[in-house]
Amino acid sequence: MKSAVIVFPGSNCDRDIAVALERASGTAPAMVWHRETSLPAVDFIVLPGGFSYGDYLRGGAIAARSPVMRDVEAQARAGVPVLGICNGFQILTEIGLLPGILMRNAGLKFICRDVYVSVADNRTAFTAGYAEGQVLRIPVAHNEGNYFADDETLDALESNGRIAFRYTTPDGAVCDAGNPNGSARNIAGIFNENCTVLGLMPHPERVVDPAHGGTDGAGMFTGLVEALAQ
Amino acid sequence: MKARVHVMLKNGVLDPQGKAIGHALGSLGFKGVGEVRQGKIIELEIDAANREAAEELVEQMCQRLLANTVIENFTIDIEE
Amino acid sequence: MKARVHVMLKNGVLDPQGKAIGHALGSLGFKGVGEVRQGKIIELEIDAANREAAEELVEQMCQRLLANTVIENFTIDIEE
Amino acid sequence: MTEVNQATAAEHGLSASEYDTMLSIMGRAPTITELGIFSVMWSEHCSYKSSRKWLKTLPTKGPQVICGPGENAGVVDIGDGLAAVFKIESHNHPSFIEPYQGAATGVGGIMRDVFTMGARPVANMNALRFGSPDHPKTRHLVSGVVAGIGGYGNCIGVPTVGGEANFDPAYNGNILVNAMTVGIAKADKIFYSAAAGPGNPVVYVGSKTGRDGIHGATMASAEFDDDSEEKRPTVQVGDPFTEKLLLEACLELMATDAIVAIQDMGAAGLTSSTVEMADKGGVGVELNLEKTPVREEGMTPYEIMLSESQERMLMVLKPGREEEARAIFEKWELDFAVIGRVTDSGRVMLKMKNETVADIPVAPLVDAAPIYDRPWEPTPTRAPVMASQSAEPENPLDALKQLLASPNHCSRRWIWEQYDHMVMADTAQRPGGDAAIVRIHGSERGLAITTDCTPRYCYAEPETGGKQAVAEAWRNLIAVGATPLALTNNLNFGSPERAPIMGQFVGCVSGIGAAAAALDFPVVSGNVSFYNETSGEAILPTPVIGGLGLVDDLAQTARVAFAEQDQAIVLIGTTAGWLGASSYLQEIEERREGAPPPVDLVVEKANGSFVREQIIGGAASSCHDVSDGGLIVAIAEMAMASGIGAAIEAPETGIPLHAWLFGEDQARYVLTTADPAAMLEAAEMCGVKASVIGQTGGESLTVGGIHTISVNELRGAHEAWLPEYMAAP
Ligand SMILES: Nc1ncnc2c1ncn2[C@@H]1O[C@H](COP(=O)(O)OP(=O)(O)O)[C@@H](O)[C@H]1O
Ligand SMILES: [Mg+2]
Repeated sequence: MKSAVIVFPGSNCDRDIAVALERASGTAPAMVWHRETSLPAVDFIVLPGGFSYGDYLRGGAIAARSPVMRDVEAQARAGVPVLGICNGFQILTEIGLLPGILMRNAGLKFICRDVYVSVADNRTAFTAGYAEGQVLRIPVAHNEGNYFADDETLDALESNGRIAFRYTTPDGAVCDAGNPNGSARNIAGIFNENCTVLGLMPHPERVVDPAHGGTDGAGMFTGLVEALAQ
Repeated sequence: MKARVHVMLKNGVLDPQGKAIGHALGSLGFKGVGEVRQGKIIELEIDAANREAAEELVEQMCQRLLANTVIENFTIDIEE
Repeated sequence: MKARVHVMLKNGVLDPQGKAIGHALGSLGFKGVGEVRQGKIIELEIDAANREAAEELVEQMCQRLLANTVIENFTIDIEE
Repeated sequence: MTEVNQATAAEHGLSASEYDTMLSIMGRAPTITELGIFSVMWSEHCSYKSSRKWLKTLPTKGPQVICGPGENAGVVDIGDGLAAVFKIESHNHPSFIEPYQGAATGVGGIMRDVFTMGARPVANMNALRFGSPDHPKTRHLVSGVVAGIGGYGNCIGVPTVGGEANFDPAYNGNILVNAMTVGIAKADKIFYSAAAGPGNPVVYVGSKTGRDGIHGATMASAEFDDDSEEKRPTVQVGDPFTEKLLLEACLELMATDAIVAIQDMGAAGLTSSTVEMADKGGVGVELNLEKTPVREEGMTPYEIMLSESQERMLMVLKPGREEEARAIFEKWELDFAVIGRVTDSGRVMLKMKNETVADIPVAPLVDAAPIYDRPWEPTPTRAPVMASQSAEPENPLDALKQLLASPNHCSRRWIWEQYDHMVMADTAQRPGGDAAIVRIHGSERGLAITTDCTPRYCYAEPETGGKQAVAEAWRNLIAVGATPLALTNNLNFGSPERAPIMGQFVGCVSGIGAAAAALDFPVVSGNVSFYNETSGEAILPTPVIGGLGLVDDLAQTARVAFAEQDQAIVLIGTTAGWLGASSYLQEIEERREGAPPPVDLVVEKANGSFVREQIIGGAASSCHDVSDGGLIVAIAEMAMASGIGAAIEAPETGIPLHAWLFGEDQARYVLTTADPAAMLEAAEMCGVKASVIGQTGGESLTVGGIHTISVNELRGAHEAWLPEYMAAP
């Protein structure tokens, strides 16, 4: 799997995702600086977590207007899978590849801890490494992860199977107790119409190695490698 | 010229910061505080031939960057 | 009554947000953008007998919570 | 131009004799810019004038030490061609005035100290002391400080992996915010600050200079009075985003060989960086101040030299390398300006548009900096408190629950969950244990990090308190299986101009030195913060120790959580039931009295070496050192971390049960093992005191078969206090 990681000024999970991708695929991703105007030919694109442009104005807002994003958008529209993690998810909503927006956490504080999310559907490239309904323990680390969209959009996401991950309790219940940030309908991650673009707040790249104290994120990358090989 | 842009959340969009401020004011003993909303204000020095040109320019800036029109409204004031 | 509070960083205090926004506008091709400063606006519904009482009340709120007077200035507008 | 005389000098905090010395160095009336430079260089903060004499007594050497105190940070060898670079620094006064920005810029400053030396920061820690929870300011300060530390560290993408937080009325008017950073560099590519090569360009990079923080260094050296609030505009605002760019740009340039010397602009900004670089290199520097990137119009030379704007660095480059460096900084969208050159004059010569505004000989400026041998009084000794002088509680587990739910013992989760403690994906032990562990990237080795200090011991008996702080830091490293390497220290005290306070300082430093020497745990960096007092009320003496250890194999470490049901619980060390100055006495009996537990450094070392072997050899399945609150608190913490209960039996010793449970005797650890006989035998061979005191299992904590409490109930109480306190209005 040939992949590219886009690096913005202020990205800070770019190395982490590169390590996870290399671990899963055996190949180091191309690190692409935000001022580039075109991407190398790749099978997969990642927008990493971090604080691009310090999260000033709105998380991801300024990064979404970077030169490189025009090509990212074009490739996404052409069907190249794109994954946005945390700040990457914010960028995907800001550029309009995913609907809605990530607002300030309901508790108004930065949250860094393990959360539980359930896998809605394992028929996408991103979730092929998991079982349907599987509950994963993955950390979040964000200030603005409170997913918001109007009811119509939320209904459409729901009825088209585009909610990729929902926050749950450890035993998989979707309820307020499992919701760390106030996200509408416990949304932790969503797909675009074709399930080729995924944005999610939790950081799967932080749990791929036993030394991390958990490996529930590894399935996303091994699943992707396998799915994209076909 | 100086432009001042006000960006506020649309009605109906939940505003956790505003709510928290309202709550905190209540705890501090302030009475009779109703709804509280928090928004952003952006002041810019700009070069423009006249007021209309300035408005047009800043409107563009809002559309393209300063506001997220999914959840936010904006208004523009120009001071000459 | 409705009160609107504008909170801006004092002159001379570094405004990293404003700086980043100004920079981004430049990269988007907007020309002639000078200094950009970002502040907060807080809109409150309040109960007060009259304008003076309202101003007095909101002034108190600013001093105690809404503004950080170490680095910020505030102005108050009352709408009846 | 402002006239300079005795009165202006006094306004700058220079005493009459200091001003006289300055006049004799200059041989003429100084300019206002020169006065500003002398005043900051001779401030307590920059010159260490009250502490230097005592700091010189600390042990700073060892085979692992690459660079001890004196540079921006300490450097130790960690094998595989790598070095760890680390230091701790205070930002107490600014954080009291503006908690968010004060704490944030504190984190920014210490990270610059570390990456200035060529290291990529890999972990941050923070040691915090707040006033009483009932004090009207405390909640606001906690909230702002924690948000500020998180706001800066999270954005820059360096994990904040641990620290300390305590409450005591002694900090009501003067909180402590100490921030520590650990970085990793190639051992043969450490960057130093000594300028060299007359003619070489002096380059300014980073943010523009504004009028912020002028006189921050002198503020850090003055005690608060009632109009400190008036001094507020001097607070600086940090921009972590710019710091992230500066970090990446500096490391990118450091990968070339273009840099001769580099120094961050911390307290006293361009002044101290220029003077220190010149002094260390034995050269002169000439600057053209109009070339300095400024944020505001009309800035005077005085303001430019004294500004404490954040996120700036000064470098000396090799000749002809300017454009290569410029390209890197421009790529990262940072300011870059050649503002001067190195000279062979031995003088700092400052010009503004060709007019000379300062011309100072460097060596006397630095060497004639005042050094004081301040009068000091030893702290009167205290009598011990015998266990018999303390009433036995009806049910010791009620006391345990009360202790675990108290401000100083409750869980700090509310704090560390606001810090990204996992970014960089190398955090192998998260906050909540004895020491955090971060993996050395790309290896299976790790660095263990902790901060420690027990101010109530230091107050009761400074020398013992100093020893104990070092011993506890060392013990925390041992408890995860690390080899302690070296320490950094942040000495927070009241006014050195008062003999009893100076006595506390002298005592603590002496204890630190003794323990550091005995434990082969040298001091490689540190910081002194005096004048932590308000209206004559000093803080408790608080010498915070930041400890660093090395883990050779991440698979051979221990955690505080009990690993399994039905394992033996082994107590290492001797229990006398020492209640003097204990948490139990303070929290449960509301008595602040008694001598603190003695620290026997020989026993400390023997017990620690033994425990470490048990961990790396795989015999110990979990480990926790015994500190605040004594044995039962340590066991409860192990139970709460795992959800596994335990049954404990006190041996027949004649010590009252509560003293055995809550006494704070030093050099003790709790281990669990599947093979207690082997562990006891090994202990005996090493002459280490060890005994089986119970068994893990079930879901409750039981003492002596009589008293019992569920682990869940304890956990509920332990987790609740801080979030509930912070949620209250
Ligand atoms: N301010 C803080 N920031 C981050 N972690 C903290 C802070 N205060 C305490 N902790 C964490 O809480 C745990 C318990 O702290 P403490 O009781 O001081 O430990 P110990 O007694 O072992 O030194 C440690 O893991 C520590 O790192
Ligand atoms: Mg400990």
